[in-house]
Amino acid sequence: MDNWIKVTSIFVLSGLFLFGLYHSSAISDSKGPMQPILFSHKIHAGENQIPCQYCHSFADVSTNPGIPSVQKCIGCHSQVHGKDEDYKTDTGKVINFKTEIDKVKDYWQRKEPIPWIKVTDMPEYVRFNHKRHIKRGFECQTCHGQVQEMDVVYKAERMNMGFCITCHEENADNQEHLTQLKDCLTCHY
Amino acid sequence: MSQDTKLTYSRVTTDVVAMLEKPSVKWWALFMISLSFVGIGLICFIYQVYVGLGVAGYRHPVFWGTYITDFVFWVGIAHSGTLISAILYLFRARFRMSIYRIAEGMTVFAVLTAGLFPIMHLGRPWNFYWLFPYPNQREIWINFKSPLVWDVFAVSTYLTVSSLFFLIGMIPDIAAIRDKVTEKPRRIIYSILSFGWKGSNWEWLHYGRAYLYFAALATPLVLSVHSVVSWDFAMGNVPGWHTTIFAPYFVAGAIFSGLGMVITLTIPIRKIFHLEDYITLDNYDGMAKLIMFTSGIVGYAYAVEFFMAWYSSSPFEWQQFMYRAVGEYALFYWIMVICNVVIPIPLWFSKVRRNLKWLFIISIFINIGMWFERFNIIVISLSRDFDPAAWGVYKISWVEAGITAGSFAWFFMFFLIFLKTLPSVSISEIKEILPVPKRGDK
Amino acid sequence: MSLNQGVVGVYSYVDSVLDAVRKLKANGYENLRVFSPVPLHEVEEEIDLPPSPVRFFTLFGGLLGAASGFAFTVLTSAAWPISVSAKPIVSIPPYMVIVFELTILFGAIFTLAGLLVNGFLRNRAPVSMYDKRFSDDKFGVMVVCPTENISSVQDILNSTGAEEVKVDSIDG
Amino acid sequence: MSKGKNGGINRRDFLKVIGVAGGTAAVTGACSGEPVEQIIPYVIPPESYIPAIPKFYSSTCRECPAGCGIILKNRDGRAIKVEGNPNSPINGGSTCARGQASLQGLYNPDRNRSPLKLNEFGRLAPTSWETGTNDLSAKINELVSQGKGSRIVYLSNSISGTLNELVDKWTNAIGAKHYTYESFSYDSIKEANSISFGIDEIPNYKIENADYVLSFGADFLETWLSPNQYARGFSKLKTVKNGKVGKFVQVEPRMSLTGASADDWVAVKPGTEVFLALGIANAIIKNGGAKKDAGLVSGMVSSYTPEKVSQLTDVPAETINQIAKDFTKFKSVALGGGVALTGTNATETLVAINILNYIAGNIGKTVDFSDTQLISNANNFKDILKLLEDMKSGGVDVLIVHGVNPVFTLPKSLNAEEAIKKVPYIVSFASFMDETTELSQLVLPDNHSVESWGDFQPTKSYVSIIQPAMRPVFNTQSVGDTLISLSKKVDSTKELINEETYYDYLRSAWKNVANYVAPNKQFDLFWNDTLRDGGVEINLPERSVELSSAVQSVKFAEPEFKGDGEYYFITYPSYKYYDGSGANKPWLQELPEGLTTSVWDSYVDMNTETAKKMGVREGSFINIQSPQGEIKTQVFTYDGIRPDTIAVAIGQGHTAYGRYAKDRGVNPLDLLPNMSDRLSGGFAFLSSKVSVSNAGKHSLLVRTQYTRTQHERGVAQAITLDQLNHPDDHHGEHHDEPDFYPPREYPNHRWAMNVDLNKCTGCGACVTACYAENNIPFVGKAQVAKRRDMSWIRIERYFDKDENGRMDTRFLPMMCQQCGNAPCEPVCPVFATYHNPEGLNGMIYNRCVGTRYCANNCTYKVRKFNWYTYKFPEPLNWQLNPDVTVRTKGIMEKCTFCVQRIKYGTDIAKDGDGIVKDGDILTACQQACPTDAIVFGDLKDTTSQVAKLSHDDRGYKVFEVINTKPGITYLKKVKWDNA
Repeated sequence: MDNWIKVTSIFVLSGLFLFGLYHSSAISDSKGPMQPILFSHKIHAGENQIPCQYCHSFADVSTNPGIPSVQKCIGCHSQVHGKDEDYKTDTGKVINFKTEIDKVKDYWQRKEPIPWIKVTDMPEYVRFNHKRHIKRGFECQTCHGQVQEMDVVYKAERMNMGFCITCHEENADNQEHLTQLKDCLTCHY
Repeated sequence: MSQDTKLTYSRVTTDVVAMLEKPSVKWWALFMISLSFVGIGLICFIYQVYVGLGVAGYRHPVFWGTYITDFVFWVGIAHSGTLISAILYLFRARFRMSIYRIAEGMTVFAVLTAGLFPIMHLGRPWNFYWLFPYPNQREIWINFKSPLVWDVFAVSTYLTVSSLFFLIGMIPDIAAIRDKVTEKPRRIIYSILSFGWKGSNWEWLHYGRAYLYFAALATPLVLSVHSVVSWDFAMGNVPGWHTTIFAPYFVAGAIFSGLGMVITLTIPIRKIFHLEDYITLDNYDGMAKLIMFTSGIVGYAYAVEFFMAWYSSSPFEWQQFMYRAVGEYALFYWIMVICNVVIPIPLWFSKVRRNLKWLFIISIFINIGMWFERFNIIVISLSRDFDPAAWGVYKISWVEAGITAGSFAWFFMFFLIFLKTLPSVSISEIKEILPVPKRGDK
Repeated sequence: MSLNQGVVGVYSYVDSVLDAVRKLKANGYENLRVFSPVPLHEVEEEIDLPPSPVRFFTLFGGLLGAASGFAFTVLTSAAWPISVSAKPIVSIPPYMVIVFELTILFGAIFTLAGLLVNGFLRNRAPVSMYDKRFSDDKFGVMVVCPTENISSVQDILNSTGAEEVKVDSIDG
Repeated sequence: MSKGKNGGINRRDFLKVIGVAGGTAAVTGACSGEPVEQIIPYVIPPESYIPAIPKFYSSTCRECPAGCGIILKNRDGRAIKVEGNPNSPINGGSTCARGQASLQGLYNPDRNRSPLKLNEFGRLAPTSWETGTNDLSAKINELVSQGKGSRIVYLSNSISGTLNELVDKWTNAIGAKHYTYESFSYDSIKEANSISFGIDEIPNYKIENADYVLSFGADFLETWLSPNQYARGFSKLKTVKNGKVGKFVQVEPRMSLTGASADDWVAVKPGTEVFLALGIANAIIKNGGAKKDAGLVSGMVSSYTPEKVSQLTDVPAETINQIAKDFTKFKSVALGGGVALTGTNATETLVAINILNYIAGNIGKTVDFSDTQLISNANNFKDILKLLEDMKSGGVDVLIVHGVNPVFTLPKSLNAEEAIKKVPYIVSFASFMDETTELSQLVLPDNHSVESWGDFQPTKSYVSIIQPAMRPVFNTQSVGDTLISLSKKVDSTKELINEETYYDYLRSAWKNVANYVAPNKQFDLFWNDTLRDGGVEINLPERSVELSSAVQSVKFAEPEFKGDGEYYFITYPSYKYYDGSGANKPWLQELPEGLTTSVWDSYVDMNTETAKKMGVREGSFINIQSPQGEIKTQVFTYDGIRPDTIAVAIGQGHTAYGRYAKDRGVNPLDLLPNMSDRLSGGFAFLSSKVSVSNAGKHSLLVRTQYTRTQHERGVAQAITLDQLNHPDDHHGEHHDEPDFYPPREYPNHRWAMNVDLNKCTGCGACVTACYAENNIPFVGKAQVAKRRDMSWIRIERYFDKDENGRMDTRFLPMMCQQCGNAPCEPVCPVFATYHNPEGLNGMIYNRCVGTRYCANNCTYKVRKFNWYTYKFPEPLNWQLNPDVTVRTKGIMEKCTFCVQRIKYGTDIAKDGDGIVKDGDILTACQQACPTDAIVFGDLKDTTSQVAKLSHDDRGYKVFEVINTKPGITYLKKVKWDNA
């Protein structure tokens, strides 16, 4: 009778294996990385309503949206110095506005770039053209999540191929467009 | 099996169970040698994965070489087992009884060996599972138009079916062993493997039917598997590959090589385990006749390939075949022809067929010849396909040699384990062809 | 209600077994079972069992394999149409190889299932009735009978040349 | 793929091994975190910087003296690609292989990374610019103050333009001498023109205006003067129009790559071209074909009857008559003065050629003296010899070496190394530790031209700008800036230069140009326009030229040969390495030499008969001996060379110059005697007879193609003019056979290509351009020996024989044919290759598992497999194109029709009206091709060039019988029927 237990468990295990394969990359980081400066998108994009493309200004002209130069940061922060006040971020970390802003000023003073940690990283064999997506009218949040509500930005979507392809399927105008959007060479070359 | 032996039911059981006694030092020595070669093969493979396929001898334009040769070789070896157990079962050929278990074991282990090569020859073997259809978030499936996917299905089906066939065929025998062994752990293992077999007429009824259906399923399967393997080539447009005779040619070649391997394996086993009463000269005579026949088919295929190449008046085909005969690889080509066509000719004489020394020597040459047949088909064709500017000559590397040696060791390792754990001669079927004990016999 | 008892006789010769079976049948014992190390066609003729249902398993498995092979290849090709070499997206001829292999695979697996269900799960012979020699060189004739008939069965078995007769109660 | 943080075996590699053992391990492994990657922003972004959008800078290629205009592509701060500048009158948008590879000079890992100074251990060790310039200025100050300024020598290559002025200005101020040395200086052409026409210059040859080109050993498609310019002319010559095509006859003892493209190869006896030219001239005059008054010369040539010439030159009399007939029948031009055939009678030969051109009326039409080449600036070789004498006698105290490597490029018999070693203080501006720099005491490395400001004047009529496309890779400084900073430190020149930087100096200098060219334009505007266009054209007056009576003084004679060997020894500049300066660029080393397809090594061309006689075969090592030395190299048996001649290319045999060049091949200059052209004094490269012996060793001559003939497979097809004009005769070749499947529909585009075999010269520019564009790794000699070169496009070369037994050499660029019925596609188990709706044969790297079935099944064998993860040694990897995935081991790859460019082009189009116009998208090979042999476009656009050419009468598909329906249509080569 032992066999039956074995056979059943093999079936169950292989089922789990397949399920695991299917969902292997479904787990996304719930927390973002520790950045050199605790830059809160929640405060900038959320509370202060600064449009995404004010800082990521190339999203509609280039494949790469770009990240703001230190010069751009200091453009505002030469005026905005931050209160000497504590702030509890959504990850529970307590920071001081002024201390964080002083860090930006330090970088500027030293003429050093800020070594930001990449949150959303595409493998190099994937070509994602920001311009095309923005021009088609997609919100940044579609892929990046509700960034304006995050103190510490994290990867909100798993951004694997399934994520991309589902969206491409949903947004095709017609059959021919669908064929184009699902053409492998659209993203991989 | 001849009727005048002194075999009885109980002697059959005792003899077979005696083969499973504690392994001798010699066995251990052989086993350790096998194991160390498996280790060498494994090291070669790990090295290859780590550094890249460049450590193998591949070069433009020969993208397949020793590994695929090995693959086809082992799949070919795997064919005689099922052939002997299934096709000859359906044909009720009596000479199969004594050797079919060994042949089946050989089949399973050969498929196990063969199955490694398609993975090992991949550029990115860690992604081998992409060749299987499984639901994934990418929503992308596999290309069922690709002969390689057919291969995946054919070989895995073949492995499954031949393993089942092998294990099911052993049930009554394992029951017999179970009832003979005394050590408890062994008894438990054999109990499980015997599925609680008791040999009642009910069980025999279903078992007989099931076995028949298995044989009926395995027969077309065995023909299909090597056909599919041949289509890996025949579906390609490479001159020397793209031909319709490949399926029958490969199947015949597979049976040919498989029988060669059966003879190579059984002659020493027969001697070591004193199975002269079981595996008789008549058995070898039967196999040798089959070898004669398949050698003829193979020889015919060689000739007809040449003829078609000439008759097609395609420069690509004709130059390819002339290249085989007189080009850089001519040595390999003529080794193949001599081993597979010339050397088996003495088998036309009954004296040779019944002389085990000669048979053994011939069978070794057949194994060599058939390995080179695959090598020639794969490598020579690729070396000179359409574009003259791309022609190039392949040389085997030490990594490939190591993995090939490892594959033989891997096969023999399983085979050695098999000899000491499972009945290598079918107890029940030998008994079946013995006269049933009757009162009047005494 | 009388409890069913099993009686088994151990034989060395097939003709004795046949004698016993015939005699038992003549005496109205229909619930017979013969143990043997080899399949005995004479016994099969004497004890007329219904044809084995394994064939239905095989047939069903084969058909299911073919159907699933067909459906699988066609549906997955259509799910994301990728054109190769100007062939139709759903191209039946190459898929027949898959259909064929799955037919065999499913057929074999279902045959195994049929064998397990019919040969090993249903109609199992009671362990107590089994003798180790049955897998070696002895034959057994087992009769299931009410307790009161044990002695009569024993007699028949002994008279047909049983070397040993065992009695035990069996469940169900 | 990032490396694990803690070094050693990283997670990914570990998984690769484990993943095979158990799939589950791989699955769970995939859930763990990804390696941390940083993004570094600019502190202050450059003006108008947009990430990932390339910027293009016009500049000038400085790989040879031709001075082609180029456009440098800068992507995110790094120059990643060189393209030809379509505005340049020199190359008009094309580039050669050397130009393409110039980026590997820029990013070469063996560059001098900072100033170097000889330290107390006798080694050149890094130092600062301050120390370096101080040392040098102190030295100069010392000499100048002692009045020994003339003992300072500035030795440069041909640096025309502002830098030349600056050098002259400064050297004059300190009293130093400035020598301009070019390895190949064409002294004899200048001298011959001076004798014939009284003009000591090199004219502009207008091949594009000719229908008949007669070249006496001028390798004008390889190195001769301005190869890209002449390749454009050649393209015009070979354009088939209205059933007509130009004819090209090459006269030389060894059929060069240029000669391989000729309709006729005349295997003249080495050094006797002069008699052939005279014989042709004589025949023309005799036939009354002369278009100009030949009175001046008819007496000189009358003794050269075809029969006599035939005896002298080994050229059949009928060939001479045929050439004479054709030469006046068509608009013609005769060229001469190739380096390989510069013998002791080179000037006499060129005078004879001048006579030929003159009597055919070519002067002023196809030979244009109003615009002349400025390679003419180089010093005569006699001056260089004098300099060497000076150095030997201790007359030079400071030698400043700029852009030249005399120790390597001067023959050993001149003892340049010994002479230079006599100089106590040698300063090198070289970017590389070459043979000359190794002898120096101070190295002040120059910027690469991609990093510097400057200008260059290739011809009198065009000044080309050099502008930096990126910041210097290393701690280097342009020579202009170095000189200015030096001038400020040298006491006598403190006030010489007002400008602080060379850029300012350049601008000031260009104000003069502006005044001349566009006096009414505001300078800033003019400057910006120049930077955009890449240069300015200068209008020159017509110059009428007449034959001078001085020609009559020329005595035509046989050349002299030194050495008593039995073989004439030809050394020719390699089109890959030029004078050796290209040898440190792996792309060039790995570029198969057009005729042999040999890579990474030297070889000697030897006639098949000669080899048979000697008992050697291809790959055998032979010793070549002359009184000056001996070299040992491998034989390439070649029917395109006379049996009495052997030939070795210049360029290899470096003893220094970086990891890719060092100890590779042989330098044939070692064998040459110190001989000069009798009249001009230029170095005589063809002056040696050598003896040859079997070295008794054999190994594989590493090449990319081992087959010589087409084996009757019709790969590279040809058609005669007659057949072309009477298409009925070969009618019936095209008939449609029914297909099993319906034809494919393409909704939007069907990308396709044409390759005109009549124009392909096998120069390999496309191959190198493809390496640069598509991140193709180089693999080295050992791997190429295993046929594992990764090139996506290869030039197939076939040496067939025509019905008359003459060499019929054909070139065929072979790349992925983007088949409509691709055999590779259906066999891939995982759909890693498939047919895209725009007709591309997609190759998805990340899906590939590496079964290599596609490559086996590829009819054209154009798929390449990554046997290893190839390395690009830092900083060569800076050149990688971010738009193309860098492939790792185990992946198949192949030509994609530059899909990244198609995507870029369509993306740009989508921002506008969405229509991709013909010519908007150029593939890298097409863009580079100097002869416009490659045309790419959309077949769906019926007006496109590619759609038209695909239906050309000459169009055919390679291996049409396989029915792969390729996207590439080849146009058959046109053969002249000798009627």
